[in-house]
Amino acid sequence: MSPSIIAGFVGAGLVGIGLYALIVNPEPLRKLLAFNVIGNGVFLVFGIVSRRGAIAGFPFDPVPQAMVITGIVVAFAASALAVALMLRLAEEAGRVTLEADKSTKPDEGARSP
Amino acid sequence: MSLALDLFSAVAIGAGVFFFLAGTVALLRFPDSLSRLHALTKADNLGLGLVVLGLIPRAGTPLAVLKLVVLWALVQLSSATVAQLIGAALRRRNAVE
Amino acid sequence: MNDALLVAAGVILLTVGAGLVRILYGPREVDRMMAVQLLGTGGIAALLLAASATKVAGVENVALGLALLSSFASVAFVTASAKARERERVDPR
Amino acid sequence: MTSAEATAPGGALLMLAILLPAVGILASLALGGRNAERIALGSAPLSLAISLAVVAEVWRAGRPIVYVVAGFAPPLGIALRADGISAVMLVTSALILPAAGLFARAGFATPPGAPEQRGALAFWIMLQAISAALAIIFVSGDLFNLYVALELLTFAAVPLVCVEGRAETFAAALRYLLFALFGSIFYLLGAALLYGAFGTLDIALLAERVRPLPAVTAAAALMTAGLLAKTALFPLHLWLPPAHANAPAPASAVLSGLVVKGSFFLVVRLWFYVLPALPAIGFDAILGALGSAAVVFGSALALMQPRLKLLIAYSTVAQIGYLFLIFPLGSGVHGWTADGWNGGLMQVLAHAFAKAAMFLAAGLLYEALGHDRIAKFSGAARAMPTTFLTLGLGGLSLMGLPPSGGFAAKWLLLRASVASGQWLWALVLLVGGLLAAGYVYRILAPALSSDPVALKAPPRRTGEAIALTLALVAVALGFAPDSFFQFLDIGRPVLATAGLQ
Amino acid sequence: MTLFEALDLGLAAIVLGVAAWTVAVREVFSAVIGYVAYGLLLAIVWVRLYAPDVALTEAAIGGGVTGVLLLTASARLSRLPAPDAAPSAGLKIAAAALAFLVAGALAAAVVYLPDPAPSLAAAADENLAATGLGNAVTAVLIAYRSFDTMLEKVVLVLAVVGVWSVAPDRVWGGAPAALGPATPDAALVFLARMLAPIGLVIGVQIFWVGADEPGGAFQGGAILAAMWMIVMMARLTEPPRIGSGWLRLGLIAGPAIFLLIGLAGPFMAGSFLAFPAGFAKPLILFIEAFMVLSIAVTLPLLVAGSPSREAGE
Repeated sequence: MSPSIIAGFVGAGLVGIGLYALIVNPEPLRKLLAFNVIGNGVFLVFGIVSRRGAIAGFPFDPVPQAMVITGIVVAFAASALAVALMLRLAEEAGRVTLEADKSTKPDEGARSP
Repeated sequence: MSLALDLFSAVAIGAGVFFFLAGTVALLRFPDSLSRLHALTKADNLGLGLVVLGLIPRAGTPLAVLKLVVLWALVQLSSATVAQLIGAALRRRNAVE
Repeated sequence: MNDALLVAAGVILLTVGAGLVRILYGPREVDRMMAVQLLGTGGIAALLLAASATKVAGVENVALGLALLSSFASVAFVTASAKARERERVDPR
Repeated sequence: MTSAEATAPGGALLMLAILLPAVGILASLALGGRNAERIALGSAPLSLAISLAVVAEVWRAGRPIVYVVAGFAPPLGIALRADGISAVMLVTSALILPAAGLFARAGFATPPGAPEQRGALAFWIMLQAISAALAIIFVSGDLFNLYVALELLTFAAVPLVCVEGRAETFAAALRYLLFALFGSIFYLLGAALLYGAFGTLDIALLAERVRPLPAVTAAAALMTAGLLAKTALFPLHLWLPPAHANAPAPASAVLSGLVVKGSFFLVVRLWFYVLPALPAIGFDAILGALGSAAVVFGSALALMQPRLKLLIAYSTVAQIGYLFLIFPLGSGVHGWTADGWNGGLMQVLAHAFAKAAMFLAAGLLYEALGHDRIAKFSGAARAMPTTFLTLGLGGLSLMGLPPSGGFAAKWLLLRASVASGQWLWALVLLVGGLLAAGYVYRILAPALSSDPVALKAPPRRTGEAIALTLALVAVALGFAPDSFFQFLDIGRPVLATAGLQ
Repeated sequence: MTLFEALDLGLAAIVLGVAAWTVAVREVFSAVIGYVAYGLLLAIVWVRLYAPDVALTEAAIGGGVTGVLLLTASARLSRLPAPDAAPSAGLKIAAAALAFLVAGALAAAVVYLPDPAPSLAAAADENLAATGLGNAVTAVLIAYRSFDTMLEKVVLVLAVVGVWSVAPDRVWGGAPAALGPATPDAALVFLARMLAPIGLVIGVQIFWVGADEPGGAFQGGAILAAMWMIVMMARLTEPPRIGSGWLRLGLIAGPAIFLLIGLAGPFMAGSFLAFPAGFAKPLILFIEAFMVLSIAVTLPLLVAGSPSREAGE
């Protein structure tokens, strides 16, 4: 088995593990971790594609690698935004949950007679 | 000459591998956190130090040697600090419990 | 010789990887963090060996980057716990 | 051979459409304070002029115009391409964004001399970011470049949801973000597989090279699933109602009218432009079925909502469903495909304007009444006739009654489904229209009663005018001439759609 | 099976094992520690895949900076009440089935990718001379697909505005909370003092060699960002006020310079973002220098989070 085939299975496995966790875990921070696990699996697929693109004299195809570098930075920025939302939600609501909340606007209409 | 250097490298790196092994065993087998911490920091520092030592004869340029030494010094510094920080955290927690 | 270096790299990596079992058992977070610290150092050693054996450009730079950041997670771990304790003192729930 | 393609005259306009808002974002952050608003509104006429120039250029050329970025042609570099639908969507976004911006001046203005305000800075920067992201989505010819644009769109849309800073808006924004991230990562995974199979992510080159492989099927499924999550197609719609109903009215207008169309546009690009050669595997029927389910569920839920903004948000879930009828009705080479294709695109445009108008009207109602409980609208229509006229005209388009863009869209889709013998879709169109009539009636009926009503504040005239104008555009789309549809057809792959059947 | 295949398989098993543990463990904080270990392992996997540029990025951002972000967040969130709704068995089974299906399909798709694989390696190399660079990955990032990179920098700016925008109104313009404890350990202060100058040199060196060897603006900038963060964790400096004009200039410098030079492209080289022949390399290094600055400013600000102290405090 070549390293890229093994890495292919690792990438696929990470996507599967992350997807399961994303669906099953109710806590947002856990969902964020799961998203990052999926992301790494996706990047590994790019890595395999890059390695498979090796030709005489070049051990890898640089284009997918550049895409991964961009992807890692974007994934980090997304994580930071999600964390900021979670911390602020915790501050406002005392807990962090995604459970469906029926209320939308502060409902003044309901209170007035 | 080169055979002697190769031998030196092999011995040093082999000893380095051994210390990593020892550190892992300590981490897994020692009974409490503090003793694990102490065994661990010594083992991994010695392990990395020996690997670096073994690689120095194989480094082509003085710059490469410098890189290796700086790298080892960085890890030394970091792991000593981390040991100190974790040790302090452990003592605080023990004092509370 | 080169193959021997790669084998040494692999053995170190798998050894410290096995140390990650400590992550499973804990029992405390500190113990888990120690396993991560050992993984970092072992990873650096493995990368150095691989760099020397394969001469792939840039691997030693990766090792250097890891060495620079090897204390990072542990420091964040300790400061985050310390800050959480501070908050608990201010606002004990 | 497309790889040798060169920049077309006027191609630089495509780059300008993207770079103008990008410069605006950076300048707004650096200068801060009131300048963000000035830059956002000041650059809007320029944006509109650029997009109209793109329309003129595409019309003149009669085929897509191309721009090769940085002088490196695909597959190594990136090319931008604008066809008929890109140009029309550029104009749509250049109209709706400034409308929402002008409407928002009431809520997000920074008084002269006042320090910089959080909501204002965020709002004006995000508005420009949506403009930039949509421009890329409409004209980029590269799937990875489109991934970055999708992320740009997400990062702009999510903070708009919670710009008012209440706990439930943070929850809604967080849920939206997690869905959107899931969507873009699966899109990216599909892109990785396509690159692995064909060594390029350029849409035109892929269309030439695509052949059936396991990787292509997997990529198609993954990318579609990811984009559906971002478009909020049933059953991945859960994030949309709280997010769109909680955002401030001008943000809701942009989110419902434009942002969800961005990812839908990419589904269309993917299936009609990248993968037309892929043999049928029933995807078109699956997408049509999900769309139908969205129409029925979304409308039924809209009927049950006690609050106007939630009702309109659920109506978006339903109206998104119609869009996906373009896949079973607009693919292949038949007498009826043109009708299906035109109907689907008309639905995109009509819904964009109608929904933006309705969200703005809902915002006006909330400002004037202090609530948006439908049951307590009694008599409001007499106090705010223009606002309710806007809701009525928007509702007309949602129901698909003439004269309106919604009617044109649904009529074309209906014709296509009858001509093709796909009766199920015709049934969905009729049931959806009836349900829409039901929820529009629910809004208007109590308001038209003659009960006395006390307004907290008189309605804003400019706000009312902006909302009404958007609603009138939605109506006017119903009178679109044939040449409009000919324009939409520019650059539509011909060979192309044959494979989907 | 050769020895090396066995080693590869062992590494693969460890990566998957740690990932599985990370998503399965009960406490969030433990999960994050697992995630940090996982990031380190991935850096090694990237070296194994002949991607030292990516490995460096993953080590600095994936393992380092993300680790700090998540550790801090989980320490703050783990005291909150857990959601009461546990996933039902039905949901678990359905999720597992879906995950298996997706992973299986993906593995099959990867295994059956066409052979010989398509590659742009030769094309990237042919055009390398025009850019004056020696590292093809850097050339892709900053010349062939520079449009992506420029947009990604704008995405980072938006992320910062997004993170700031969730703050309460009254603290707008103020500074984010301190990264470290009120009384940092003396050892930590010592470490920060020692590490920061060395890290500065290494970060700049990695950016500089990135033109020809693995490394570059992303990696160098991320290392500088990490150094600023450790200095803030030791409380040697504090996060800056978000209203500061200098800070904002630093944030936009990278994309702004990139855009400005890109806008000059049509006049100098016939296309937006194109570089005039002969001047490509100096222009690229000039842009990259500002990108390093912006990344070094942006990443710590994203970790520091939204402002929480009023401007006067």
